[in-house]
Amino acid sequence: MLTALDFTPVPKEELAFRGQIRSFLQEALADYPYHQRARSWMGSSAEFSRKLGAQGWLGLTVPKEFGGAGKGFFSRFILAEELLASGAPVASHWIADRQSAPLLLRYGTDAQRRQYIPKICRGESFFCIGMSESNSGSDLASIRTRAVLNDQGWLLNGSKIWTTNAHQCDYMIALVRTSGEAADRQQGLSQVLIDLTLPGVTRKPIVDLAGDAHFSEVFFDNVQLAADALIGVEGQGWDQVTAELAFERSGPERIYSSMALLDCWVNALREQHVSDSATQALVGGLVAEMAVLRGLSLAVTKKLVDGESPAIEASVVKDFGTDFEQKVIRQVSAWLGSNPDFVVSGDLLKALGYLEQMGVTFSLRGGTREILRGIIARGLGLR
Amino acid sequence: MLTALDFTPVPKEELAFRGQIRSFLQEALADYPYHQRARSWMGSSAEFSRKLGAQGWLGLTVPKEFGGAGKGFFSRFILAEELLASGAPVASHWIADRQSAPLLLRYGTDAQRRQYIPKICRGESFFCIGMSESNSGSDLASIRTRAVLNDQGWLLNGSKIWTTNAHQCDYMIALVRTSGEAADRQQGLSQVLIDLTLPGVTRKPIVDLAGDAHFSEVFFDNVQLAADALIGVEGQGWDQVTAELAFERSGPERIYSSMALLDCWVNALREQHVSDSATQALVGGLVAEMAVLRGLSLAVTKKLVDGESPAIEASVVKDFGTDFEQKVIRQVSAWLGSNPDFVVSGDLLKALGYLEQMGVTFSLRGGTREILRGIIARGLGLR
Amino acid sequence: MQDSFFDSTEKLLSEVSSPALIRKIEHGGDTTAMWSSLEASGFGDALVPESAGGAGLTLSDIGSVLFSIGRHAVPLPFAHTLLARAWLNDAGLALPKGAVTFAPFQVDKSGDGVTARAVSFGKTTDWVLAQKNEDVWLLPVAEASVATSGGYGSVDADLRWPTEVGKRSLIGRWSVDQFQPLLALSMAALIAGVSDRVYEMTLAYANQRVQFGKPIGKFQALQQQISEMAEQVFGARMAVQMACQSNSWRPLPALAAMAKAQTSQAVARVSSTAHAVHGAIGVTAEYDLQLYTRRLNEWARLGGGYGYWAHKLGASVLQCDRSVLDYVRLDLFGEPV
Amino acid sequence: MQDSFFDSTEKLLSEVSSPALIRKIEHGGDTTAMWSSLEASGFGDALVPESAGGAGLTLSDIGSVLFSIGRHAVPLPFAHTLLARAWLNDAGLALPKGAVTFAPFQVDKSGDGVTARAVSFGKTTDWVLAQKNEDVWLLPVAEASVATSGGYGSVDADLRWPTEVGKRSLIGRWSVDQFQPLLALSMAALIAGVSDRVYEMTLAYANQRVQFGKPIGKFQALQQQISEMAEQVFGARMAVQMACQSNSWRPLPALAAMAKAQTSQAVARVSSTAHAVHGAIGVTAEYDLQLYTRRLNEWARLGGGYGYWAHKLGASVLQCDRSVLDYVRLDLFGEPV
Repeated sequence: MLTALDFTPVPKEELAFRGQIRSFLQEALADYPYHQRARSWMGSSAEFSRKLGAQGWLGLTVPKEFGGAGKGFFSRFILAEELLASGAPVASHWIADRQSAPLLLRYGTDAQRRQYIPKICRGESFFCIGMSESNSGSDLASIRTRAVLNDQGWLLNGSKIWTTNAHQCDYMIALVRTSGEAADRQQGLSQVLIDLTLPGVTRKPIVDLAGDAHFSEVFFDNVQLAADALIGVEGQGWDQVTAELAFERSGPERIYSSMALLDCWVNALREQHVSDSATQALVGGLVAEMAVLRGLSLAVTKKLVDGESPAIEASVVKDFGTDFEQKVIRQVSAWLGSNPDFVVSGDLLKALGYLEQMGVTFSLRGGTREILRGIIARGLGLR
Repeated sequence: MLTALDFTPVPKEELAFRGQIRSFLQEALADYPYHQRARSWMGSSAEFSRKLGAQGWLGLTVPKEFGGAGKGFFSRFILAEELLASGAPVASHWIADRQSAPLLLRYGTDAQRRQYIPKICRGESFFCIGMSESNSGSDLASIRTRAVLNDQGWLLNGSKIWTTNAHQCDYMIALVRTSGEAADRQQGLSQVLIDLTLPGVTRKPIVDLAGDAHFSEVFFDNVQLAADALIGVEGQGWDQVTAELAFERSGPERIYSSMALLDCWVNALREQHVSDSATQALVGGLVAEMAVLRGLSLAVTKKLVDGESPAIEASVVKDFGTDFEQKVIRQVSAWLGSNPDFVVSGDLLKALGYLEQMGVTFSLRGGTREILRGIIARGLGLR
Repeated sequence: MQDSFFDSTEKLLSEVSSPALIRKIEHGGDTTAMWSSLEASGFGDALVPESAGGAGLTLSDIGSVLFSIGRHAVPLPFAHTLLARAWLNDAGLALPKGAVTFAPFQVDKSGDGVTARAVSFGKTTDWVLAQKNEDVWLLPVAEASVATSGGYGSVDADLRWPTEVGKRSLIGRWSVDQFQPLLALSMAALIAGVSDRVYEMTLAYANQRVQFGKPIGKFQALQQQISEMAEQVFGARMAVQMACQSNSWRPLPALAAMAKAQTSQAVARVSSTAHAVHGAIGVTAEYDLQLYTRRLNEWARLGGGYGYWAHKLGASVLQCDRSVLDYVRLDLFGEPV
Repeated sequence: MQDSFFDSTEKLLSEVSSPALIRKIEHGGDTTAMWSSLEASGFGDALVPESAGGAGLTLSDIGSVLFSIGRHAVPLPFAHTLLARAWLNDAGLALPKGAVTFAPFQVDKSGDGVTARAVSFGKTTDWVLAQKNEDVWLLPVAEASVATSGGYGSVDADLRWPTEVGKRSLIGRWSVDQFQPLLALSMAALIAGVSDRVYEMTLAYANQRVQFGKPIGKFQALQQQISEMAEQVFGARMAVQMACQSNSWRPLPALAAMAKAQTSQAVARVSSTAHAVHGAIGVTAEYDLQLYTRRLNEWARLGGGYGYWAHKLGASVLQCDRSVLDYVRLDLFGEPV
């Protein structure tokens, strides 16, 4: 049963790492405007990702034998926190680094690990994850894309939608049906690794309401995969994905998506010497909540260090964190509405405009609020 | 299908009535403190109710032939608004006046009407409504109190709980099972009128968290009712109750429960010349919402005047209004928390203390928020 | 608000301000054709007296027109123009050709000209009625330097005029805050209208989209959210109907404040529920929802948001000595003492 | 916070501060027996150095004790007393016998004595440590006139002392705001504790109570609310654990501010969800829930609520020039630059 999380500080010996990252970022992100930083982990730059790889900061927790840095989860927390809080354009490598490499380490064969992970760590292979389909939405168990075993391996047909960054990735790890029918729900689903340059793969970027293309729709028309495209055990894809979500939901990416806006606004208040209590209270309220979220996120990190699988705890942090990220946007917007004569920079207004529009996705990506709260309710024994 | 409500002002010819009520209340409620006014329609005084009756203000919409004033729904709105906004102790007659008399008018026999309604209009008969049972809560269809037809009429066994004011009433109109089993749900329920002085009736007031006893538990042990105790049609009780709820949910009682606190707080702000924008915004935000709610409530009143049965519209006003009533409490409390050095009267703190504790019932009485929103969702065609 | 003006405006705007045309204008497309069609509706001079060639209608007559303009998220300041023309006529000034918006905030007169920042419809208007203290200008956008002041798709702008244009465009001195209530009223009507549109789309989608084997509108959690959304949308509409109660073209300042506060506070819930129900499809450029929720978010803060207008209203409540009910009855509903 | 101190405190308080005993004290019952039992726990001098006869523990050692005191809604200022004794000892003063509460707000020195209004636990404390500007008093409640300052069941009070008691009780002058962070920290711990209790009761009730044929915890709308409640309760507890990070008895002012703000803002949701789940039974005098939600509501505003402490914290954020993350890391988590 889900219980409360205990405070754990960042271990002393891990603290020094932050300085290195920060020096790197100060140079790499000089003059990077707030409205770009506001893209947070949706902003992508293959060049930036490769620079990080050159620093040894991709695959931070991956063992050295697979090209990683062999560091612990607290180092990973610190790195993620610095990247996210500075709004670095991490989208190119983010999924490969945070989800695909751990997944391959856990469920991949030794050959698969040696083939893919070192390239992930060098920033040479970018991955995406194929989950939703055009008629499935949050209902992942209703997946209809199918891989059928044939003499050359697996023959893949179907499509995936809302795949983050697929049009700029090298590989997709997709959840597909390998046996049974749609009515079997979670049964008969498997994870397969797809080289997106294969014949029969078509990628169509989806332009979003902010004019960016963070997502793609990907079509598979008789795509022939090799037999070793299967990741883990046939038919166990659902369980594997569920375990994977614990990684995806646990990190500080669920706290810092609106940091660029918050920092930009706080700086504007400082520059123009705003010091009424109501404004101070808005700032302080957000900072208090952010501090608590950081505490909760560190506690989840500690559970990872201890070898637990804190999937439900991670859902708590994500749901609570998403609320915070959206609250930052609402409150900065409301503050501007309360102070219509206050002049702010175009950079701030653009950052706000971006986040007002995209902020609604914070409670969709990685599970809607209803889904997450359902997971929490199950953890509490309510269902 | 439920659609938006249109603005309707109070008709000009109805406006003068308010002055009479106000003069009466100014005298009747002189020196009545805010923390008593905060009881709103939970405060009771049989004497006050009889005084109102003497003014001809009970049974305002009841035809004159049954002892009423034969006025319209807008007059009734104005009277209710004045009584509620001033926090007059109306509980003794409130249900008889607003629900029981209309119900008897609609479903009663002529004999029943002549027997009960004139006494309601004189403030001589107080009524309560028996709905919930100790294991039914919001699930009214699971009622198990049963009236069995015998040669003298109906033999009643069972109990009712959370009956407003039963220990101070003369009669109860109860929803009970007259045929079928619990599994039949809404089928086989009927409304019966019970003289609470009959042998076999036991009333047990329920003391609440504020030390008051607004509710009772009422036990029926072989209570023999006459044959004419049945109201309306046997087995149609559920439909009759549903129609009744439209009356119960439509009035300004769902807007003004926290008015005593709001007025008391606004006066304290004026006296101490508080004029920062944040406080002004709190006050203005509440006033804006209250004005809109009044507009919505008047629109529902217009529908009653036009002979419609605006049950769903009334649910909108109730749910929205409850939110407002609770918001007033939260915001005054929060404002005091933001200004810990601000000295307020004991009267205000007691009014606040009362409402902080009892305010949670605002979203229980007359249907929980979940129930009301379910009704609205059905009205919108979602279920 | 379902009257014949509403019906005809709806009919017109569903063609004139279609999603495809809104997209074009968001991307800098020419506004001339849309403006001509709007003018052709005949509502442009609705609030101008008949003696001055207008229709001589009152604000309460055309509340439904303003609401409909919001429903179609018209990307030009048509609602503003109706009020601006009435104001200009009232001030004894000639009516300029084209669209007029208001700039009662963030206006600065400096050595080298006039600046108006974060002007609503600044990119698609022809004229800006601006006020700073007691100075009032009617400024031609054709002679301004224009910079987008909002996020992607915004039609708001920072505008700057050179000294000589500023001088020539100064039309006189009036008591302060001439345009604040006018802007508040127009924005409130637009918000109520676009909220209604967003609600309509959300309800339809909830009934149509199937997940986990049933329409998503059957899930209790979404039903609860949509019901609350309906309350907010009905409330916003009621606020605007009340604010349009006027025997002249001019809104009562307290009512305009009430309406802008109430509609602006509704936006967060309306917008978030709409997107929660629509899920990922709702944030794609292709799907129309975003054209309307984008405006919702911007309009909630433009021209003063909830906090500003609630503070204005609250100040007037605290300045009088009436009970809260009497303030509402007398000052907002216009009932007698 | 599940440590041996917590376990022993829980065991003690479930007897010493049982619902029946809380009810008695709310109705003016004698507090002597309860206080003796609390003292007997040995935690009364937990924060006083060993050299002065105490246990010499740090705040972080006894965070779980304060939390447990909240869980049992102890109607005496036991948490306050732990901190007050440490402060008094630090100030070189003798420790008075009995319970001590803080009055850093609404204290007035006038011609005829000292007044302290809306004092938390004013009806059940023996002493009040009060401050106004730089004056600090240790005031005996036995010599005060006492008037309830809250709603039904409240143990808060307005207190007034005659001139000569005021004079004799003035213990010196200190820099301002000595007690604000101490009161904030104790109240925050109490709120987090009682929130946890209310959450525990709510979860149990949701699993047990059947309506419409199934446990109410199976309804999606309630599941969603309870999940959110859990987040808030976990967050409040985390805030207090963080605020108790200290190598001495004294909390960091910024952390105390953070904790009081965060716990206070959680109260509305925790309390409303608890009552929504419990329904009518939850508001009866007989049922225990109300003993705990009553405290939640009062404690959220006593000693400064969300707005006050958020403003204190925000002022310190705005005064520095760090990024928000660095403020959090350095000033709240104590990490190095």
